[in-house]
Amino acid sequence: MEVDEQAGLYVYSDTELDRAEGAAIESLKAHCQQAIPDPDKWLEEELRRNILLTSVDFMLNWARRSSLWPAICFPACCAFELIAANASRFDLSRFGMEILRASPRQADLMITAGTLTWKMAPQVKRIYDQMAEPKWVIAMGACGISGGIFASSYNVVPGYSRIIPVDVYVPGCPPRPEALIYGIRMLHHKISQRHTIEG
Amino acid sequence: MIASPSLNLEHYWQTLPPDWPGGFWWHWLVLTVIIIASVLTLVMGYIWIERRGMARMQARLGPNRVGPFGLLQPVADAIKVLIKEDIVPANADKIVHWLAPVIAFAPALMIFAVIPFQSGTAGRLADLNIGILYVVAIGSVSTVGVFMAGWGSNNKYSLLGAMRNVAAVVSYEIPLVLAIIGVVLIAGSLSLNQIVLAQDIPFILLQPLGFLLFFIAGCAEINRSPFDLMEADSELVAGFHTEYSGMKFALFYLAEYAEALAISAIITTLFLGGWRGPLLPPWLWFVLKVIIVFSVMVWTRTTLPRVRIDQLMALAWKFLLPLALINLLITALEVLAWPEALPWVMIPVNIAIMVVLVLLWSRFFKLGWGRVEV
Amino acid sequence: MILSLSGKEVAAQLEQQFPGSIIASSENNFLVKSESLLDIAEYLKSSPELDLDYLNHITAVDYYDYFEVVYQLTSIKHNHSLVLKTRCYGRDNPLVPSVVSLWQGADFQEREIYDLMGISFDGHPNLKRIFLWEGFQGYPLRKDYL
Amino acid sequence: MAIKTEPFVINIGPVHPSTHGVFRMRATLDGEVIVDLEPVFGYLHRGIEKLAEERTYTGVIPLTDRLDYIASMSNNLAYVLAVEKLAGIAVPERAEYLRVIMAELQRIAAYLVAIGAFLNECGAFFTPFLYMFREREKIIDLFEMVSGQRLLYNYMRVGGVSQDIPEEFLPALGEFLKQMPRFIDEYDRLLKQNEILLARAKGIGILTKEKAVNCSVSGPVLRASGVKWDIRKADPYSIYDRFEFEIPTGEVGDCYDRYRVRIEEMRQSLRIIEQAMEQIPSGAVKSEVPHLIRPPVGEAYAHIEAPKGELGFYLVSDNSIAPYRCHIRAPSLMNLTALREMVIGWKIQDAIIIFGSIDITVGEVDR
Repeated sequence: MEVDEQAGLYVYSDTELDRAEGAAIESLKAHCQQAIPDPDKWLEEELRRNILLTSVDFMLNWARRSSLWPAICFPACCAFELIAANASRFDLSRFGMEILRASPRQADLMITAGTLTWKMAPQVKRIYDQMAEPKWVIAMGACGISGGIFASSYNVVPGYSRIIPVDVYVPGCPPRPEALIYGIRMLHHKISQRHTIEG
Repeated sequence: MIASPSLNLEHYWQTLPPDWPGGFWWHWLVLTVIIIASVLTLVMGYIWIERRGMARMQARLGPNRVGPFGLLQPVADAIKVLIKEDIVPANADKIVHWLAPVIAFAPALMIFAVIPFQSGTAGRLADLNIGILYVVAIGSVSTVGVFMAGWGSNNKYSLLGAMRNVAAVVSYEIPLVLAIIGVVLIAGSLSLNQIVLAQDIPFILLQPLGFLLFFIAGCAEINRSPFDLMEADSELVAGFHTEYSGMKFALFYLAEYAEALAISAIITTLFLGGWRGPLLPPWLWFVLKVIIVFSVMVWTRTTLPRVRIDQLMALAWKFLLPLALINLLITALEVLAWPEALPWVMIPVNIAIMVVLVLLWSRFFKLGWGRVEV
Repeated sequence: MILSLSGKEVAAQLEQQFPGSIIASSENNFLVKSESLLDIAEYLKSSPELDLDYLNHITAVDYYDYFEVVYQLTSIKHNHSLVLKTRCYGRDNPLVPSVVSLWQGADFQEREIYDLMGISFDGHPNLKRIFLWEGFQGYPLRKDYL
Repeated sequence: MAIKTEPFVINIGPVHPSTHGVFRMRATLDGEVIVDLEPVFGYLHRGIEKLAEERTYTGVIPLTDRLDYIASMSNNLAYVLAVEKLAGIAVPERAEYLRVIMAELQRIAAYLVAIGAFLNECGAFFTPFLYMFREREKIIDLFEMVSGQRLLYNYMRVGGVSQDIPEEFLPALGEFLKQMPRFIDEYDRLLKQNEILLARAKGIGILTKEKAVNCSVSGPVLRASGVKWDIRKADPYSIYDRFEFEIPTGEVGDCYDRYRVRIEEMRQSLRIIEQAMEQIPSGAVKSEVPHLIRPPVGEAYAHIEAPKGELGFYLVSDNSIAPYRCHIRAPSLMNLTALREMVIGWKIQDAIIIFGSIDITVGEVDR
């Protein structure tokens, strides 16, 4: 590490950056050995709410589920089924989902298409953290759910749920686009159960 | 938010139609509301047109689940974006980051203060006698907002995108203004209403080269493809608004389309005869023409790839600028020869001149295959 | 068909040039001492009748007692290929000379072997972990990796 | 007066719209010009080589699918060829023809993705990409008929293929062969007649012949640099010596040539499929192979011309049911060796399309 006197900034060499990255991976690996449970408690909640709040909720949920903009997070194989789902035949744009936001700040939905490795895990976590609330995650494919065929490998995270909370799991290796669309419909259903305003 | 209309109130009172309810302030209030509402509606319509039109061109269907034909899609998007969390990056320059979207969006809206969308005084908020100058001046302000966004975000991609934007706008402003001067020469006025009234023959026919230059420069000015280097998806993530979320992002998103709307409105006013047209009511003609211009922009966006930053600069300085100067010269000579009004004979002549010049220049000028030193 | 050069013939040819550096040879390949690997590789690349200018791949195999590094070379001009092998001993810091100066294509593969097998390449310009991160414990492709 | 500038380090990736997955480039910029670039790998390193050591020879085939996941058939083929070479297993005629048809269809599908992604990186806003995917879907339909999968087919087996083709496959293939040339011409026109694309692609990212060979570059990238090297011709594996086809090569080695070579190779692939369709015999599609293959002690290297380049498997056997060592010669990784030299001195926009024209799959780079 050098100190740039003029600018008052620290200048790191590539090696130091690599070490820092390695340390971040190790610490994440040490902290993420348990799966994160689904955070939403809507299933147990009692529906004792008045009409006004319900209709406001309905409106907000309608808007949210009608314009789910996916973030770009395409690590591996499933990405191609995701792209195929976006392309002409399956056409996710029908649901208003064709705006793939490259910037996570503007995205609502993370479709984790592919195997997650420990080296990649900090970046995915960071992308998730950078996404603005409310946000949802669809774990696509066997690797995203449990590590799939690679679960026993030394560098593979057994499922995205270790590092980020997952809302919908779409099984398959890779899932067909129809399955993904079904998963998205399930997410729509989940979003419409959401209560934004506590009554 | 809206530019104050002409200060000459006495004069203004007189120009109001006699049956206008109330006076100056009523006029101001009603038209401001009308303009903001219609601009926002049109912008949503634009987003819908672009997403559906683009989808059709890409052999897809496009949004069709929300409302009839997906018409409510922009509404859903707007509500969702507005209630989304607003993130300010930790090391951002907070004030600049907060102000940037406002500064980028406001000018796009302010341009509509002088654009006549209807015949008569009620058809515009202000009849500035220097209307087009006002448009050019205000139009450049949004660049400041974009650069503030790039600077304030403390993100390298944002900064790169913003710097590209500034470079592009500074370069393309010159051919843009030169193309406008041709129109002003023929119309003999800087007032947009006078320019519309002067178009017995739409200026696109009398000024075909000017129209071409204005269209290209205008597209570059508002970052439409193929000049969308500032938010180039495949290079700079999302360009200057990479770090923006929620409502601020919505403002940028709106500003992008509002600027497109403004440019189409200006093109309509300057070259397509504004609100003039047979049978249909004038405001409908205006909206129709604006939408047609925008559809062309959507078309280019889906078909053309992006140019490189140095090619972008080269196009402005080596292609558009000389042609704009030549166009100005020719127009000036024509106006000198027929000071009253240009005869319709000049239509084929001007079109021929345009074809010859463009062909000639594309001989001289290549975008350059390979490395271009600027 | 790519002609597989006989390891025996090439070894006999090389024995005159580099006496004592060839340990063994068979029909498919021949094994050289790691100290003289670079010289032999340079000869194989520059000699006009061999002209092995294309490095297909480098890999390493862990045989518990030693690591075997395998070089598959091809001549695009003569359309023949050759397998060159070398061994390195010891599990703490096995060392093999780097061939990046001859074939740039070896760059990432040597880094990969260093990363996953733990063999250092002497003279590699940028020898650091490629797939795993700095600080990863162990070398996964070794047979005794847990 | 010279303005004092300082370099600007920018991380492109690992999550970036144009890095084809999770690949990272640490670029040092001077303004918009790249002065240094370091590729960083490993964001998709799943340890396939290690996993292969604990699986049976047949059990490795699904792992190979996931290497270059847009060309699964080719990966299967390279692996089963290596096992057959190691164990000395013969393959029935019909299976050989089926393998060739599948591998060539897969090549077309992979090139469609490569060209689409390249045009997308030039900034064509998804339009060409979606059109390419339209044709790719047709190929995927054909694959789905034979294997039941859409992406990772797991179709080839040691000693043949997993099952015979259904009877509607060949007519569907014939229909596809009839339609495809027209589409290829359409894609060809996209670049040949678009001034902006020419300006973006011609003369950009030149890779010389000598550099390409020295860097172990293979596949279309090598051929675009003017080296006439195609393993299907140089070392005809399977039954490629029975077909007539040309090896298209470029002259300059720029992005434009790489694109042209891919377009031309799609046409040649169609030719090969046509010939294979005419000649295909009937008979068994899988030879008698024990469930647990125990090849004799030894080693084998088999390589094929995959869409990305020379894909090779180096297998070492210790006479057990699992490979002792399974090394994968990944063309995507080798093709990146020259990336640094190719992009230095170019603008960041050029770097993106140079990277796109090399066409990698991260699954294969990192394995």
